[in-house]
Amino acid sequence: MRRVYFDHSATTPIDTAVVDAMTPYLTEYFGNPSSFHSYGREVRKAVEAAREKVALAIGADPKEITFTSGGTESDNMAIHGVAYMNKNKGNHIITSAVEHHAVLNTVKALGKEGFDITILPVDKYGMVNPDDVAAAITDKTILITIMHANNEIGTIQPVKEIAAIAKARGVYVHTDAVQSFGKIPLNVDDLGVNLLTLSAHKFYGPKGVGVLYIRKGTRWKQTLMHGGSQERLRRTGTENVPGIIGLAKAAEIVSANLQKEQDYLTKLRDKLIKGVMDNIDKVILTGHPTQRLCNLASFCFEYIEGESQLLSLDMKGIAASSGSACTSGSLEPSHVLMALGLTHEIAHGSLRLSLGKDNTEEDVDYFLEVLPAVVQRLRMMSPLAED
Amino acid sequence: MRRVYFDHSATTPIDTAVVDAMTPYLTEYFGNPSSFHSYGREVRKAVEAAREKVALAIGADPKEITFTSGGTESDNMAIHGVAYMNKNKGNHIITSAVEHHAVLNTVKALGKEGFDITILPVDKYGMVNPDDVAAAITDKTILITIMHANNEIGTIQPVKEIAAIAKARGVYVHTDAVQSFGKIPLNVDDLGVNLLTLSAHKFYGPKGVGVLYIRKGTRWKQTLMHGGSQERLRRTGTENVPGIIGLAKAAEIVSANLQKEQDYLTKLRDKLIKGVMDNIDKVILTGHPTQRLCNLASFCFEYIEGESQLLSLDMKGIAASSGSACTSGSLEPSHVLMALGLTHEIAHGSLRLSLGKDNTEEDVDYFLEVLPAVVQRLRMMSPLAED
Amino acid sequence: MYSEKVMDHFENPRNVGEIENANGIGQVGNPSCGDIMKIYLVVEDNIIKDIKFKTFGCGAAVATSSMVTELAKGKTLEEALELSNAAVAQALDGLPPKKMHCSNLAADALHAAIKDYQEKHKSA
Amino acid sequence: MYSEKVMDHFENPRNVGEIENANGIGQVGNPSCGDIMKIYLVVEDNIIKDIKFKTFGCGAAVATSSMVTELAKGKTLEEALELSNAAVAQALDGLPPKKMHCSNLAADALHAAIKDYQEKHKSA
Ligand SMILES: Cc1ncc(COP(=O)(O)O)c(C=O)c1O
Ligand SMILES: Cc1ncc(COP(=O)(O)O)c(C=O)c1O
Ligand code: FES
Ligand code: FES
Repeated sequence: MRRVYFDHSATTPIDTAVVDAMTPYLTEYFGNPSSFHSYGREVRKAVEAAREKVALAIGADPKEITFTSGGTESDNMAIHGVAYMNKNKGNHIITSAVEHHAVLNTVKALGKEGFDITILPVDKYGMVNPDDVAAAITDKTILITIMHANNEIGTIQPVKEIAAIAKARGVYVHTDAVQSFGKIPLNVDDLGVNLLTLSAHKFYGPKGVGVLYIRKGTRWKQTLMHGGSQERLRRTGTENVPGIIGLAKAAEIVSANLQKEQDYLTKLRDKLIKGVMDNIDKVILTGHPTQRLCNLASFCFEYIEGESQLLSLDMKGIAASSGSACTSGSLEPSHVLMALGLTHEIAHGSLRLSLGKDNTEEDVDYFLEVLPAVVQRLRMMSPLAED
Repeated sequence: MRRVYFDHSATTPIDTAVVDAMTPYLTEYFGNPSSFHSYGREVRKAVEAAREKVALAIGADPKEITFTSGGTESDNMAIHGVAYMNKNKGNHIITSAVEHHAVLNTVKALGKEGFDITILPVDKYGMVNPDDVAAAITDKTILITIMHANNEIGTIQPVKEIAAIAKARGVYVHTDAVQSFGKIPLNVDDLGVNLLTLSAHKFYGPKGVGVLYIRKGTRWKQTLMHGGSQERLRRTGTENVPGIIGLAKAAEIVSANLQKEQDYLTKLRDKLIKGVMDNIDKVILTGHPTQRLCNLASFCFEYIEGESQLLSLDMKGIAASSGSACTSGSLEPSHVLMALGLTHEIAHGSLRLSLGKDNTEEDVDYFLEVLPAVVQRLRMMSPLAED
Repeated sequence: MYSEKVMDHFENPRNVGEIENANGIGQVGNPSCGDIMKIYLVVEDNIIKDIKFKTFGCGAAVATSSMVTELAKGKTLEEALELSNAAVAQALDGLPPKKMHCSNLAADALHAAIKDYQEKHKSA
Repeated sequence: MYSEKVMDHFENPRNVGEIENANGIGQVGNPSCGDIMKIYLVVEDNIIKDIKFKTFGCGAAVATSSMVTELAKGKTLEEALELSNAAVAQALDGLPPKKMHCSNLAADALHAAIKDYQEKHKSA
């Protein structure tokens, strides 16, 4: 059976060039980069070269790059570290209703610890309004954390505008760029953010390794994990060396191919969206019509429940997701879809198709061929479709 | 030049069987284990099989195994999670002066947050006295965290006795078994601990992945990282799948070969210790003479500074360490050696040789051949050696 | 995650649809989860002669609906009322722990349909 | 981490040892770090004719000691007093940031030895 992977927002296959780059660090170069001897030094050199590659890819200085265990840890570290280091200045944190749980739950946890939190609403396309940000800032605001692009609906947030507003008011900005890196040109100075999160497995790198960019001069401190003095005290614990090497290689590759991939994926995505909208009734496109990730098509199909849809597609060899991978399998409707103002029934019928560089037009054709029967069968079973 | 790696306490080479086990998960099986579709399910199955292997290796139930990003994270998670979940019962935590920084600094940080902490002294061999533990427990004690074996001097702590005392007083025990696993038979029920830390790269597994064992019924909660609902809410963030697979394979291998390796390494270690003590004057063996890890020989050479020693050995192709890998490169004398009651000068002359399964008698012979000239040259340069 | 039986019942659900001349109809729904099950019965001589379902829900919801209709068909109302959630789940070779509540729904929908029939035919 | 020059001076330190008839001796030590440097001078006609060192310290400490003796040898006391930490570090093609304080120690030890000589020969 044909297998089509349309779930690149959940995770990506590792690029073979990335695996090749990692392999020596899984075999020959096994030293601990903190070790003083030659086994350590050769690995230290590789880790620092990796740091330079990542810095280059996002327009940062290598000293501003800290390697972490993934996007979740970077988000937690960024937000908690700024919050606790700037308590003396204020206790107000602003975020949006459509953030990943790694951000939203971290901010909410700070809310329980006495911080004052504002969760901004979004419009029906999932977009935060910069005016709302400006209006929410108070004398006590210390941090605004708004994602660069949404993982469920692909909407790209006006982070640059938000950062300009924040800067004028002396407020730090963190952005979760886990989904956007490698898909939108990304430069930390152009965006104007103080902190930024990346996760390797979303851009053809390995799982279990991420980056936290921290702009020089930002009042931030490691507040979550205590231990040795790795990563200039920013992230303790023996470095995931093969992971770091793989992340850097992946960053290098996606940066080099950005324009080409963006054009290619946009074409595939648009074909897919058009095919769905033209051939299925009672379906809505979720997320912004134009300000959206080049690789993400997301829909809600009326009268249908998401998991049944996934299961039906899976039986045809198509891997997709409904809402975020982190919450599928849980019974809660996605907070992102809820924030768009959709009803529960509609939100339950969500389908996310996230494309990657190895997908082809044939993959899209196959999906479009399979989809109508899947939708029809489920609607036929649905008591909601009666009326 | 001959190269001899005597720094297995800092990190170990990855077993080739472990790399082989990981490779499919770096290439073909790339799915996110939280994903619903076939790409996710095949990986989920592998992760759960890995959990079972690890559980088997330490006599636990798979549900008691949580995968983390390494020993440091496991230590932090264990201690912080118990502290915050048992605040209502009490605020007293007991640890020892020779713990790894991942434990010691976490406990100290809790001290600053209002917890009452006791840091127990050790005897001249680095051993905690169970009577001291018994005497330190109060009505407010909620956690005792004492490592299984020390990373700098190899002393094995009486964790079983301590756990028995703690249990009788209704106090939880965590042990950092990062250095002992694979070197001493280890069974969580036999030890009687509630929580236990492992780190894969110390037993021929990959860097950046660890385990926290949490005994069923222990009042513990994830308190450090917020995000998705992976690992049954115990550890959020996309799982480091290849790392987990590698960790489990490594655990399986070291468990199977434990007795054989222990015998082999004990023989090498004893030869090394005897060779040093017989051929060099003004040297002391640090750590316990008998209750010590089978692979660890540690010394202090009078009149010599540790880094000069490492550098000299490194020039001869021998990789060793002075104190803990995490603190070498920093200018602080090791807290472990200080806790033994050694003077600064003596502590600065520390040398740790930690053997591994690929070391040979010839490696030991070579080291013993090289060492006297190294010591002599440095002593000749030392102003301390005059008197 | 799902057993082969579940997958089979999801892929080839038995007794899907509506019955126009049903003499018992039951619907249950869990608004927090969003799933809804509707069961149609034709009861004759205290025996379930025909049964059909419509379901909006996850794979387990579809499969348990299908299974419950199969188990109930041909049974007396008393026997059908004794059909438990556990029996439905067991007939499907088990359900993932998170999905156990789906089997509740299926049995509940069946029981609701029987109650509806009994209400309507009380006087008889 | 260390430059080739540092490694060379560590491996083949110049001017190691004591001078029995030294007319200037300086010792500095940083007890918190544990390193100690001792410098022996033979000064004749205001010129450093001979110089030796003994050092207990890290690789950088040994190398900077060695380098400072080489730089000072043959210099007048005034010239030697102007030898800065930066000059020592530079002559070694730089030191890792964490190790910069070692070069302080070497220059300090030299200056202490010169002061010692000058104290002893003040009356002259
Ligand atoms: C927007 C966003 N942020 C953070 C994360 C978390 O990254 P990781 O799974 O690497 O911890 C994800 C992926 O699940 C994501 O999509
Ligand atoms: C005893 C002990 N605990 C914890 C750690 C930390 O483990 P990791 O480096 O995997 O975070 C180490 C290793 O450095 C160790 O030796
Ligand atoms: S229908 Fe809600 S989980 Fe099964
Ligand atoms: S002698 Fe202390 S760091 Fe150089």
